Amino acid sequence: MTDHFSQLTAKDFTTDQDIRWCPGCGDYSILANVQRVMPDLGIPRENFVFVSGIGCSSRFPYYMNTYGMHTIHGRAPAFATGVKASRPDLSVWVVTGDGDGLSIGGNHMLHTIRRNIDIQILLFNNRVYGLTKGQYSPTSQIGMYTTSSPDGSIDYPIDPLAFALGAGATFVARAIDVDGAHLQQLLRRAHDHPGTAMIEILQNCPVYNDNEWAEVEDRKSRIDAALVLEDGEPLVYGSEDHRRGISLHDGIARVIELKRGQDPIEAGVAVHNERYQTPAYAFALASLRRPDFPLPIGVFRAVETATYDALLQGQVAGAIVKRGAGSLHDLLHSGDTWTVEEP
Amino acid sequence: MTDHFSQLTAKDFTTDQDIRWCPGCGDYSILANVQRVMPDLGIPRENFVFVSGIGCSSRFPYYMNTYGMHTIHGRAPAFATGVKASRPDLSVWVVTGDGDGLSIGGNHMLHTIRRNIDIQILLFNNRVYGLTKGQYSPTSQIGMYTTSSPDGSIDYPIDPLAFALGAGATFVARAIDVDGAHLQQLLRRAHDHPGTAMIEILQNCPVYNDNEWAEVEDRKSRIDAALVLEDGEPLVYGSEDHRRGISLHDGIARVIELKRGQDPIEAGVAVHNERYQTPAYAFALASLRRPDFPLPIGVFRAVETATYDALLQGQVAGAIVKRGAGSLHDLLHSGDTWTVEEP
Amino acid sequence: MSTMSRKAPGKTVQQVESVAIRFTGDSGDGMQLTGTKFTESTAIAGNELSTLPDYPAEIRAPVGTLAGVSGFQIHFSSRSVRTPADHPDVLVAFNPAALRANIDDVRPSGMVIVNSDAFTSQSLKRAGYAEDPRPSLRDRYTMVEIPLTRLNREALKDLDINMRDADRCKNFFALGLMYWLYHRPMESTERWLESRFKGNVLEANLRVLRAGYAFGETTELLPVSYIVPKAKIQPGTYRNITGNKALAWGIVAAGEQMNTDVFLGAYPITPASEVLHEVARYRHFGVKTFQAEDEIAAICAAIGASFAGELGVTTTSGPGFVLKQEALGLAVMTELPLVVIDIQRAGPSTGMPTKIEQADLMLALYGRNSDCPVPVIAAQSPGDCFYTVIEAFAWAVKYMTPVVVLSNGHLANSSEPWRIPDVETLPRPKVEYWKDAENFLPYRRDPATLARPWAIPGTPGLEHRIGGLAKLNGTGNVSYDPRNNEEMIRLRAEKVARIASEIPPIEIDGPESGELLILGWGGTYGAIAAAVETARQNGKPVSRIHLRHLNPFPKNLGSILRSFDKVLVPELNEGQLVRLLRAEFMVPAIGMNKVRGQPFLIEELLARIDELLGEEVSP
Amino acid sequence: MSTMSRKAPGKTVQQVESVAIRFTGDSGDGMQLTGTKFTESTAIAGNELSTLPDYPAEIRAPVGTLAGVSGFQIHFSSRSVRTPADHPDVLVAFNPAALRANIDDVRPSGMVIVNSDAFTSQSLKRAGYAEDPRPSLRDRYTMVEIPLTRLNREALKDLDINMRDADRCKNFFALGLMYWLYHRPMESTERWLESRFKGNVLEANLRVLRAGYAFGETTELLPVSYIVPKAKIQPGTYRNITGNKALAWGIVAAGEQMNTDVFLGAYPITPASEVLHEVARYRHFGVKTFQAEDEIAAICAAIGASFAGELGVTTTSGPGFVLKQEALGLAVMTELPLVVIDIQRAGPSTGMPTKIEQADLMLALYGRNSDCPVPVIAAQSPGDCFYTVIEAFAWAVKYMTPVVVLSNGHLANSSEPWRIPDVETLPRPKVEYWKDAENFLPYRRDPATLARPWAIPGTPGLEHRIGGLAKLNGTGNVSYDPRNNEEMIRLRAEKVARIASEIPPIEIDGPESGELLILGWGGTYGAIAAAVETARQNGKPVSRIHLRHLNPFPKNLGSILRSFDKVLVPELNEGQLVRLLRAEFMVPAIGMNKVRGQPFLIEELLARIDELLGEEVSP
Ligand SMILES: Cc1ncc(C[n+]2csc(CCOP(=O)(O)OP(=O)(O)O)c2C)c(N)n1
Ligand SMILES: Cc1ncc(C[n+]2csc(CCOP(=O)(O)OP(=O)(O)O)c2C)c(N)n1
Ligand code: SF4
Ligand code: SF4
Ligand SMILES: [Mg+2]
Ligand SMILES: [Mg+2]
Repeated sequence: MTDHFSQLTAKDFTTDQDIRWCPGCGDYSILANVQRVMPDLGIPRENFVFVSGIGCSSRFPYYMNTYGMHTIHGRAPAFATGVKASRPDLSVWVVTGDGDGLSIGGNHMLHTIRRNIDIQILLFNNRVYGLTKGQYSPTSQIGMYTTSSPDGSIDYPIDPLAFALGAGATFVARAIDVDGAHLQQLLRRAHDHPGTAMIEILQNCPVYNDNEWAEVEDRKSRIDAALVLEDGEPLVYGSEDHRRGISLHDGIARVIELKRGQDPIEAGVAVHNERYQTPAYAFALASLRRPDFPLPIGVFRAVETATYDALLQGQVAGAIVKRGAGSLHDLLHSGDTWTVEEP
Repeated sequence: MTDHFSQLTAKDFTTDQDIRWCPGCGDYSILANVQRVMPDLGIPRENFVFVSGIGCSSRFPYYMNTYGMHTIHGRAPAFATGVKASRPDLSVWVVTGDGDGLSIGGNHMLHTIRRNIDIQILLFNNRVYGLTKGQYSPTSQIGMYTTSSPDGSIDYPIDPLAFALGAGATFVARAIDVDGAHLQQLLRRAHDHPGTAMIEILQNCPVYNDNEWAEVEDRKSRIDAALVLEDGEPLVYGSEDHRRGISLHDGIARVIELKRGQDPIEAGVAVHNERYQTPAYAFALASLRRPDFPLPIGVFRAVETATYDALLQGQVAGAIVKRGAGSLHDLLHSGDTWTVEEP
Repeated sequence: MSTMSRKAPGKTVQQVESVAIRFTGDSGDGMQLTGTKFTESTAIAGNELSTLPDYPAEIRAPVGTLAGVSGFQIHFSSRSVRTPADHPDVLVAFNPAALRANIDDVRPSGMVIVNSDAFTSQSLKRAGYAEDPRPSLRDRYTMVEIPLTRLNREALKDLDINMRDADRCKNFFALGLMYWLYHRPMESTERWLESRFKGNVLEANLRVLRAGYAFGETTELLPVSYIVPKAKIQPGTYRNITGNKALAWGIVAAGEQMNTDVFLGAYPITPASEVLHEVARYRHFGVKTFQAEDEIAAICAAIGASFAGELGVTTTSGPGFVLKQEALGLAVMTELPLVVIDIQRAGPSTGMPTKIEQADLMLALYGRNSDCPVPVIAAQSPGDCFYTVIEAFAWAVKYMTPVVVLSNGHLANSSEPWRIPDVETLPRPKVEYWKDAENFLPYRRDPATLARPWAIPGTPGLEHRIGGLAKLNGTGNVSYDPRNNEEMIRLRAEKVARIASEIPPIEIDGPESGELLILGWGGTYGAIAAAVETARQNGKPVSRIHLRHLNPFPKNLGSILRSFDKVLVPELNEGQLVRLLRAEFMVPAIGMNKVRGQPFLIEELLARIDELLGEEVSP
Repeated sequence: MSTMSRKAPGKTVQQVESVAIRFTGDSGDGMQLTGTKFTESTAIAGNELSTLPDYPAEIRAPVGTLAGVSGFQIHFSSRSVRTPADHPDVLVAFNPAALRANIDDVRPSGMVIVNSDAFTSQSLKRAGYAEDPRPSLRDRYTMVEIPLTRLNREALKDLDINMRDADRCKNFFALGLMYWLYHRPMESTERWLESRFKGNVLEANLRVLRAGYAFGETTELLPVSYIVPKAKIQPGTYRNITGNKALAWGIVAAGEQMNTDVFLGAYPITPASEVLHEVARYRHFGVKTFQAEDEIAAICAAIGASFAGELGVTTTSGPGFVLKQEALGLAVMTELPLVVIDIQRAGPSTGMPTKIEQADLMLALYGRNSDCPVPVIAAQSPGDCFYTVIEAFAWAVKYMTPVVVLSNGHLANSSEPWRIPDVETLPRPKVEYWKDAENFLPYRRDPATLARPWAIPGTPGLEHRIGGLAKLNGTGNVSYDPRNNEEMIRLRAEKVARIASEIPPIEIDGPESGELLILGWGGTYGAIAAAVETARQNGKPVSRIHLRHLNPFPKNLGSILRSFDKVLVPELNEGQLVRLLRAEFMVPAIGMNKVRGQPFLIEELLARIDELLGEEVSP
């Protein structure tokens, strides 16, 4: 490999294709931040593969000047699995939406995550089907009025992170489309994580579901609405005047109001730890719901365990050590054979 | 409806079809117990519908003298959704396996559970594909040697209940094929629960994965290996000589050794509560793994909230109240029309 | 203000038979609405008409680019109208991109009305024009360059409304102008505005609509206005209807006419989503819609509902139809009534989802493992979608079989005036559930139709199990008996074949035998009928038949085919029906194929007809 | 003990040309093993042979029932053998159920060897016999009633082994007996036992095997033993191989010969699972297997691997093949190499999964939305599966296209002696990734093959995006250009059509023209070849061709078809290839169809041939 990548910039990751998103779409900010992070990852451009399904979000690969596959609806994780399992040297990124990844594609998401294959999954959650013009999605709030739910949706939403943790995810995180610095940080963390790293990116769709995430997108209200997770730090949020913390017992979360200057840990506030072996702690965080609780942002869980691709390569290598590199001649002649001589 | 069902017995639920399971299969016990429970549910036989996918377990409907659909692989929850959403008067039971329900069918399982449609799902978990002759399944332990994993499986398993809770399940429980009394009790609870009730039934497959659940199937070892959940009771298990309890903080479980006569609650043992609004508590229980922890058995979670079928019927009824029963003539003439007179 | 106070001083009025107008602009310019309103007025004015909306593939492509151009074409006439016309007589272009994307379609020396305010250097660049195209176009077209933006703002200058909102009205200025130009009544549009808006927005729209009209009366740019006399139209009450709306209403109507609740399972996909949207509005008809997690769940739930006794139906388009095939096979095997509607789009794979094709016929017939026949009906016009659905449900229930309905993106989105049927005269297919426990067998067959009984849960004594494994005829028990398996496969095929007795003999448009027969199917009806009409007017010996029933075929099809020297089968695919006909009837039918995402042009068909009539009959 | 120390006193030896034996018993009785071992010995003895295992559908049906009967048929001869034979000459039945399930197939007055100990009243009842059938059978068959259970126990009485284990050996007693009866060498079986077992179990099996042999030498029940002389077999080293094993090895071989790693994505399904199992054993060839969550993920992962530069392949059967169609469409659109193997089974829907059909041809050709052509090859014998896979990969890589391989449950499980090819002589199809960044375009086409370049990640300067949306030829950018879309659809079709140049002209077995041509495809090769051979021996003017290439067809197919008055197309489906031929070549080919889950019988084919030769030629 050449090391020309050291001089790459975000611009090198831009294609000449006209971008087909609506003005104001959150996808623009995500794209810009992904393009900004790529050059820092120490990987030659030709070793990146972006894989997507179908949806507005899934147009992403067309705008990334890397290798890319814009596939079929819901199946991106399965394609990505094939890419990574056959070529662990590649850096493989899945871009998907709440419909693509969690409606038709929920099963591939589930199994990809549980296998812990070493890819990054960016789930753009705008809580709506953008490309097909505004039907409710599996993350839409109950009661949402859309073209397909004129009387209000009656489907309870899935939380993408609770779902991922239910599948045993080793890395889950949540980011906000417009908070570029934080998003970039999580993208780097996801890349560094060995195993499936899933980031839910809260994304605004100004056309079909405007302001769905306004509370946390807005810098002001974010202070009270979001809980920024920092490894080793107590679960504290809110402005200086109104600091609060979260305690967790028996999986039950409570908000603890903190007095000015009070030590949160002494007050019973839990301390964030990304590396608990059990996913139960991260699941408790993922179960926090507005408006009673703040929305946690950041890395919920990051535990290391062997990846599917490494185990697979290991079996191949191990088999060669144990049995020797395969010989087709020997294979064909294995077991019982008999020879008919020239008459 | 007639009330002739009051005299029904298990035999009335038996068909004349030869049973096609292997001798010693755990499915026999499950079938017998389901047949025993049916007559007690106060429902006429003709109002039961059993729906299954494909697998050994999915043969179940052929042996139940009710209405039944043996469908295609993985899709039973979707068929059941159609049955129940159109006919909420029916008692709809899905029978599925770990492969049928969690491999190919994981997505339908996920969405059926999150919609909370009022059906019962019995997931026969033998941690193997029985019908196709013994490949590892999504619940098989890593390293399992099977026909399709001659070097050992490299897939991390899914826990069916953690998965269900990640989908927001309102009722999840775990039973053992051979513990008939307990299984019957859970079947009744599942039936009574409004919403999707999912029971994982640990099932032995003597042919392809014998003794997978021996620890908890065996009455003796069960005492130490299983934690029997009872609502309102502390999480205590083990024999009289060696009682232990489980504490849960920050989602982190610990085993507490109890002295003879010691009050578990005072010792910090958590008290079981099926009705916590957050699924985080039940998820913590579902995350307990052998051999460090006992395997919880019983009802993990049972919370009530409106069901999909009720909400749907409600919308139909509400629409009729609001707009009047539809008139086709009016519909066809709605909006702009114009009339061309006889010339 | 009455639209009938006509004839401004110094202006000429001219009578014409037919006009085709294409409204084009950026997708934010409201072209679809403009077209729809013009269509309504035209219908009320008593013309025959046909329309074609053309959306950009993207939700919101960048303003002013080619990708963002949206169009709406209407063809109206005092005679019969079959298609939106190959080439518009008038192009209205709101910006340079719209001009560039459409100008090549305009008929030579046609009228081109542009918003001259929009021809800034920036927007020319966005449209990809190196220089202003207008000078060179002036030779080839009647260019009418109107400062639309300014005139529109002018009309609103004393209203308390910001400029952006003001500018958004300019499509209604243009609409008013076109109403003047073609002597259309304006009341229905005014009424619609009043029902939709209020306050300043209403006022603004009304004002610019009238200002546009008034501008027409006074401007010297348009010295002539046109009258298109009323057409001879069958008496009755009419409305405009798109194919998708007609499908949705057909679904609702089936439930009403069959007195059985409908259950629609669907997953959104272009261009089928609107059917789901529309049906979802009719819960008060007892109709239930279920937005499933994917196409597979959608059909499975519909089958579940059918088993439970409702009218199960699922709607989708190409890729989604592929995903439904395994479950459709189960519906065939379990012999449950079900309607599967595929609104074909341009493929293969994701292809061009907003574009037009009719290439899923083979998929409908053969998309499943093993021999697994289903009846297939294809709608031939937007309004026909309504009847097609009812027909499909009637077959499904009478023969206990899934039925496939094919529409396409063209029918789905284009609209036509539709004579509203009298509900009393609509068919009322019977739904009869089996009740008799004594004489019940799940696969007991009706001797006439070969249908098995529809025995629904809740009926005492009919408890039974169905499934995808081979089943014994009669009892329905699982059976691997070889002869029974063959018998069941043939019974299912024979059942589908017997549906032919429901199909009226196909009628020939033109002589009953001769040199050339044109055979179309589904959504190409309009173009082919128009072409054949024209050809015959030009004295060409051409006959025409049109197939709505693709499986089984109408009984007299073979004999018709054999009555002609040549059979031409135009299809928007690479030759699907033509292969079926050749295989079935051993007639050397000739394909005419187009897969450009666009409908046939009448001129293309005419050219091919001429060619074939010139040729020797091939041996 | 040498098997050649023959001719016991008082016994006759008779020479015969061919024998077909069917071993049958409960699925716990080890019939498959017995049959396999007999097959091996027979192969070593130098006969031509063909075998057919027949498993029960259930894993473990109740002991002694019809549902639990398992069978294995072997047909061996000193002449050429094409099929396992319509009717066995000898039936070995371990219990009444096995007798009942198989007796009707035995040829009149054939030999029936039963375990008389198994005819208890209880087991007769389990088998559904009202009374002992043996008395009535004695008139029609040569009944050989042997107290197998007792003899077997006897042989083991001084061994420290429990009765259950002892009884489980009795299939080897029977095997020993059959070795004696047909003068088979026993060493290979002994060697196999020694490699598999040890201690008492080994000892027990060896003892009963020899005891069975010895019993043959002494018993008066069998006065005659038979010699089937060696066949004239092409020199070389042979082995037995089933179709599934040959497929698996073909996959491994493709990777070796093309010097590229293989990636197999699969989801278990009968009868395809063994291919996954077998390939999974060869990680040391660099072959990766991925057991996916479903068939869709399996093919998608394989496509991902292809994009990444490996040889992507996916294996499945009917219902799973249906599920793969959407992704297969994407592979067509993205023009990636991929091999999709469908091991057809009896349908429709779940159907009879363990039974035989060849009814997924239409699905392979037309199972996708829109026009989406893929090449299709069908293997014609177990050993041919090996070459078919390599051929498919060669096409896939050379033409950058997915290729479908059709096998079926019959080929999958039956075995034939297979001459092991010399690895040096196997084809070595070239794999060349594009490297040249200067001249790269994702859809730049090779002028000869029309293939686009295979440009894999990791290659600097070739970064590009592929996908399912319509793409501009050359750049591969998303394009809705109408003419480009049509051009691309036709280029893809033309690319598939050009593969015809890879296909050798089809050879006619028999006269080059005449009254009747029999045309078969895929797995019916054996039966049809045998029937035509027999027919010609009987002086009938019949020719035969067999198609392995279903799309494109061999170039000379049309002219061959036109050289015969009648063309008969026997298929294990309701007439799929016959429709294709009629449509393509306008020849009135006649279908012969069977959908009973069973292969064609030679006698069925002969009867139809006679019928057709008796008929007038239809106009
Ligand atoms: C098989 C199939 N079914 C349905 C569709 C239609 N479809 C395309 S994108 C989409 C939903 C996209 O939603 P999401 O993933 O949330 O993406 P967004 O557009 O919101 O970014 C659907 C239903 C399709 N392309 N293919
Ligand atoms: C579409 C499809 N794919 C694959 C199969 C094959 N198949 C049948 S059952 C089964 C797995 C069954 O496993 P599980 O659900 O655990 O049931 P069990 O037999 O263990 O009870 C598979 C892979 C099928 N019938 N259909
Ligand atoms: S529809 Fe929504 S998600 Fe899609 S591009 Fe537009 S704003 Fe973005
Ligand atoms: S294979 Fe296993 S699960 Fe299936 S019937 Fe036999 S014992 Fe039961
Ligand atoms: Mg979305
Ligand atoms: Mg299982």
